Amino acid sequence: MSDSSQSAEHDIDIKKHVRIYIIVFVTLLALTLITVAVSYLHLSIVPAVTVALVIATVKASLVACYFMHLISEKKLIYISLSFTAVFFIALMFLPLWHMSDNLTH
Amino acid sequence: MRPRKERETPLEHVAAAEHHTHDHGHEEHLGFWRKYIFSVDHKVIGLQYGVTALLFLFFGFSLMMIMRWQLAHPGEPIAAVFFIAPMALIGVVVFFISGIKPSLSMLIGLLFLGMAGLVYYLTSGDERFPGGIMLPEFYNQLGAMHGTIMIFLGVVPLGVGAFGNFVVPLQIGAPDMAFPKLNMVSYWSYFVGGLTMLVSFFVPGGAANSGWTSYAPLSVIATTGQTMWIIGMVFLITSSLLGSVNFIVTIVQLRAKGLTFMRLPFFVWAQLVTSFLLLLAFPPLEAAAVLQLMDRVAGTSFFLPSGLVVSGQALQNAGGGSPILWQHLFWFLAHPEVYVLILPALGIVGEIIANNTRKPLWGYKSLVYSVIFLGFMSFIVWAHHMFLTGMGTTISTFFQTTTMIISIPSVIILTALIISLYGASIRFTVPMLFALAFLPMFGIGGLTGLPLGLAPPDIHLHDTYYVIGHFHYVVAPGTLFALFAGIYFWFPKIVGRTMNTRLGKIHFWGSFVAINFVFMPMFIQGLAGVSRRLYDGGQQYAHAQGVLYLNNVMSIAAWVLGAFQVVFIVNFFWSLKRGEKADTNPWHATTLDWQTPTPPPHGNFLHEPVVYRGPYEYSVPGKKSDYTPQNEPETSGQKA
Amino acid sequence: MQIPYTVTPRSDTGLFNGKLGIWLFLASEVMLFGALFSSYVLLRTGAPTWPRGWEELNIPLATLNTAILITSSVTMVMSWASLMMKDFNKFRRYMGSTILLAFGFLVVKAFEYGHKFELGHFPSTSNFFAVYFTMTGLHGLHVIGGIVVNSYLLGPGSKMWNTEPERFTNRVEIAGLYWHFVDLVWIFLFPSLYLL
Amino acid sequence: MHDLLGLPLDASTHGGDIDNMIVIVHWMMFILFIGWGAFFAYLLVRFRASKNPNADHDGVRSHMSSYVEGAIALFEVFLLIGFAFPLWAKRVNQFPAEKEAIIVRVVGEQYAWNVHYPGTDGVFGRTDVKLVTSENPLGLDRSDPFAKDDITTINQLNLPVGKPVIVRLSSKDVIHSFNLPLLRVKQDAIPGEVIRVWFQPTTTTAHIRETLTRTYSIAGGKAPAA
Ligand code: HEA
Ligand code: HEA
Ligand code: CUA
Ligand SMILES: [Cu+2]
Repeated sequence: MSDSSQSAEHDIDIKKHVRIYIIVFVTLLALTLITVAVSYLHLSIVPAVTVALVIATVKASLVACYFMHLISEKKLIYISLSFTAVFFIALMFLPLWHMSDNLTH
Repeated sequence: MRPRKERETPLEHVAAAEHHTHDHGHEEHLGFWRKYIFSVDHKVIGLQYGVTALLFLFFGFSLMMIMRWQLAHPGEPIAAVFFIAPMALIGVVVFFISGIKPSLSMLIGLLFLGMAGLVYYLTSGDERFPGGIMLPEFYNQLGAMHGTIMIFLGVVPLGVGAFGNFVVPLQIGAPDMAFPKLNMVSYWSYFVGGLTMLVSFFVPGGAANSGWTSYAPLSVIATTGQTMWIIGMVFLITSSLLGSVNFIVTIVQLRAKGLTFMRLPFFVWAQLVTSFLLLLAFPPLEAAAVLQLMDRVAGTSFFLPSGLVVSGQALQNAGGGSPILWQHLFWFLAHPEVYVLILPALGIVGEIIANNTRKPLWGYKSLVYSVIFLGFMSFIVWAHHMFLTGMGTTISTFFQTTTMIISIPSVIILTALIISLYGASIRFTVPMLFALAFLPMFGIGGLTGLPLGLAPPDIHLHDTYYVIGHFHYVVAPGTLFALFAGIYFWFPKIVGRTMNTRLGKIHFWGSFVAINFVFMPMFIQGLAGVSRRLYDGGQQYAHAQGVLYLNNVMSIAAWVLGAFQVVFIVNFFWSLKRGEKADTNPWHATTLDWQTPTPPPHGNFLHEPVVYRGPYEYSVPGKKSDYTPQNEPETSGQKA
Repeated sequence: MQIPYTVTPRSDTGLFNGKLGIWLFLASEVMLFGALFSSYVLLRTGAPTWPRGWEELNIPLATLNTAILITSSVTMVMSWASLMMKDFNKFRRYMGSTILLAFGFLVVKAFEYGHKFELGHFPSTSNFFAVYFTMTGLHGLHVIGGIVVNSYLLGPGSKMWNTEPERFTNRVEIAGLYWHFVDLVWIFLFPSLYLL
Repeated sequence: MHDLLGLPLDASTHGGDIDNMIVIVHWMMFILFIGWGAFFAYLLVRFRASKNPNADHDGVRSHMSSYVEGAIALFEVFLLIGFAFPLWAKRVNQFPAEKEAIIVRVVGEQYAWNVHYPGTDGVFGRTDVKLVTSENPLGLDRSDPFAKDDITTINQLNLPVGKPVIVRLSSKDVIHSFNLPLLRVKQDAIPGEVIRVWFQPTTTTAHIRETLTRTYSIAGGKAPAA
């Protein structure tokens, strides 16, 4: 974003951005209310986790894509982050896998 | 953007260096503190890392000598003078070696004397050596701190902090690291971390004593030293994280014009992958350290299950934690960490082999891809350290398979390095000797990793000296030799003098023979079933009595090994002032680090270098000179 | 030679140094919090019983805090957008609000902690509280870090606007990326600790 | 090779398989090392600067090495599928039936192994951390009828020959290595977990004693075999 600085057309660009920020902001607040509302239903754990994580992921993606401009980032950053994502998944699930496949009696 | 300068041949650079009339000359007139202590110049920081790391290596080695004394003579009073006198002597010699005036040698001489004092402290006192006889608890401190110091304070700071800092910006034609101030913070964070580890010997109960692996619950119920260990680690991790961000950005962003990724010297590739390992593997250990700290000081139970009874007392904790969780988080770092130990070493060996065979590295592309693949895989093999924690068939199948897969790129790398010798014109310089020795030594270490990576043999070999033998072959005659090679190789670029060759050869042959006598017997003991971390060296093992005489062999070899290091230390300091003068490119090398004056000026290059070719254009057919620097324009040199 | 690409992007990567640097740093932060989440999941699935968040924690307060943090993310990005539109005064207003909101977050958090302590709930009470205090505590430290950086940019650091406006804008962008990440972590912490 | 490697006496039914695998892996390692080593040594001599003053820019042009690497990979697959997976499955999945086996509880602590036999009724008595004292390190509840005939020992694991044994392994304080090298058994004893290990001794105590120069105690994390 900051690469092409001065031009007038860029100003308009930024104004467009600002509109997006407001939309995202409102969406985030709405999603927060929804996820809190769902929590008051006291669902059992599996559906509760599913709903909460889906909503949280959507919210996080909105923040990352629009506030952090990830939606229009450079290739190098995508590469680094995809490695990170893979290792994150390994870190999340391999220990759990071990726990579900151990010799404890 | 910088103004484009005219192209110049490397020779003109050299000429310009003599006059030193450049506009940035004034920047060198910084005060003592800014120039040597809180420097932001990558070369100075690299040297700070180097000197600190070498001292820590030496200290880690001293701890090991005390341990080896105990293993060879369990239950006998220690002859402490035996360790202290040589260290003090080294201190005195180094102090005087460059005459009486404030200098690096004087400082280091004093530090050696300090170390001798520290060893005196450690080999006395009723908490450690009542009646001159070592307590088992103290042996455990020595073991844990030897491992920690060697890995986190010695080899990594030397391989990444020192060589990475000094060489990488030069090899990619950059004026400095991308974030010089951050670089300084990295070093000082490392320094504080190291100091914390040292100070921990003086707290009640002594230093950490739960192994470098700090397995819970032992580490959670251990004495205060463990808290110091955690705090020290947090500083070291911070240092590595900042450093790795810096390296990656530097390599990606500051490459000289024309220096595409596939023209990077192999060493730079190794550092790039290493940095990614540090960046993504260390944070989980940081998290684990925080959790362990909470367990120790806030009374939580992350790693403590319910119903613990320690020394007959039921532990008053909430329980419900998992000791295995610590191991997962620890090895998530520590396996990639072992590749952090080996990759810079491989990089150094690659540079030196290309230079001393006078031909390009064979299979450069396969080397690069293998290193990347190795780095990637190293994140998903970690639980091969945990086969005996109770693994079912599916999870052990996964980790055995990934472990076997990761050995393939290592084989490819080693093979490519060996095949590089084919058709060569090998110069047996001192750096080359160390680099060549690295290959079979790493081979032995790597090959003995295979039975460990297969779960059934690991039943017999786990926690025995076989494991100790395996990894010392990769880290000591492997990585350490590569680091020695690097020191001999880049010394002339740093100080403008070469190290003495005769002393270098004595150092090499002595170390090479001795070190094999230290580590080869470990395999024999391990196969016979002698466990590691035994303070009596296995005396109580009826089934292993036949191999216990080897304890003495190994200890004597370790002392001989130590004696040959004195040759190195003397050579090092002697050559600082009296070594043979070297010009800017004494090895006739092709990479950019050698195409700038010695020592490189502030900003590294007199003119922005431009790269025209791959890193190792040695013996190009039809060229007069047997090396073509990366920045030599295509037209010149072809005049023949 | 000067260090290149501190302000302008390098043509083949399209990035200036700081931008790549902060993303790498955030990648390491992902692994840091990833490890904590992994520990949390492991401990929780291994535990015979584990309280549901609403049984122990204050959802309305946390919802308020979520709103505060989201708002501060918007003001943060607006402060950067203001600089892009060359409106320094607007930048100061937005940046000031970001910092105030961050303080607001911490104040709410302090009330929450205080209340827990009054009830006798400490990190040592149970693994639920151990996880709760450790994760929110570490997140809180990140909030404090953000306050420090942002205050610097609002205060002494803002002088750079007069000398090197582009570089200053970059710095604000980088601080913003960090701050959004802190928000992002909270977006996951909030449901996993309070709502499940 | 078995003797060359100096593996200790094997006194269990499954130990042979493990030793076998160790031997096979080491054969592969030796062959690779000798092969590479010889090639390496040849190169060092053949291409020293005094013999070969001008280097060849390209060096090796063939792709022989890829085949060697492929062969190593194949051999590793063979090791995994032919030995490692089935052997491990036998160790951790194919337990003998509990009815036919001797079941023992072993609980580690600093610095002793507590052994708990269920007695003639074959059922372990109740244990409770609260009952742990220095005389009762396992916290066995003697009022439990099942506990009446239970036997406990310290640092002594007495087992008959020729009958499968299942050890239920745990620890009171920290992680210990339950290591019976002559039975090729090693397993971490982890507090908070009870891990099952099985084996079947094949050699009598007397024979083992003979081969040992000393009987050994288990304080350092060892238990005497048989
Ligand atoms: C630099 C460090 C380093 C390196 C590179 C390696 C490399 C490997 N390691 Fe090692 N390892 C450690 C350091 C290292 N390790 C440490 C420190 C420990 C112990 C930690 C502790 O418990 O305290 C350990 C422990 C360890 C274990 C756990 C053992 C146990 O506790 O029971 C295992 C198990 O799988 C293992 C496997 C491997 C494998 C398969 C490789 C492979 O990557 C190796 C691949 C290489 C090859 C296969 C070599 C190829 C050979 C040739 C091509 C022949 C060349 C010959 C000539 C030139 C003549 N290692
Ligand atoms: C990089 C890692 C590294 C290195 C290099 C070494 C090097 C050595 N190690 Fe160690 N070691 C470990 C990492 C390392 N070690 C780890 C992780 C453990 C496990 C700990 C645990 O159980 O938790 C261990 C454990 C360990 C044990 C087992 C202890 C036990 O289980 O009870 C033994 C036993 O002999 C041993 C010996 C040695 C020896 C003789 C060397 C020698 O090779 C040392 C040679 C050293 C030098 C040659 C350095 C010389 C320095 C200089 C010359 C500097 C000069 C200075 C200036 C110029 C200023 N080590
Ligand atoms: Cu128990 Cu070591
Ligand atoms: Cu490993």
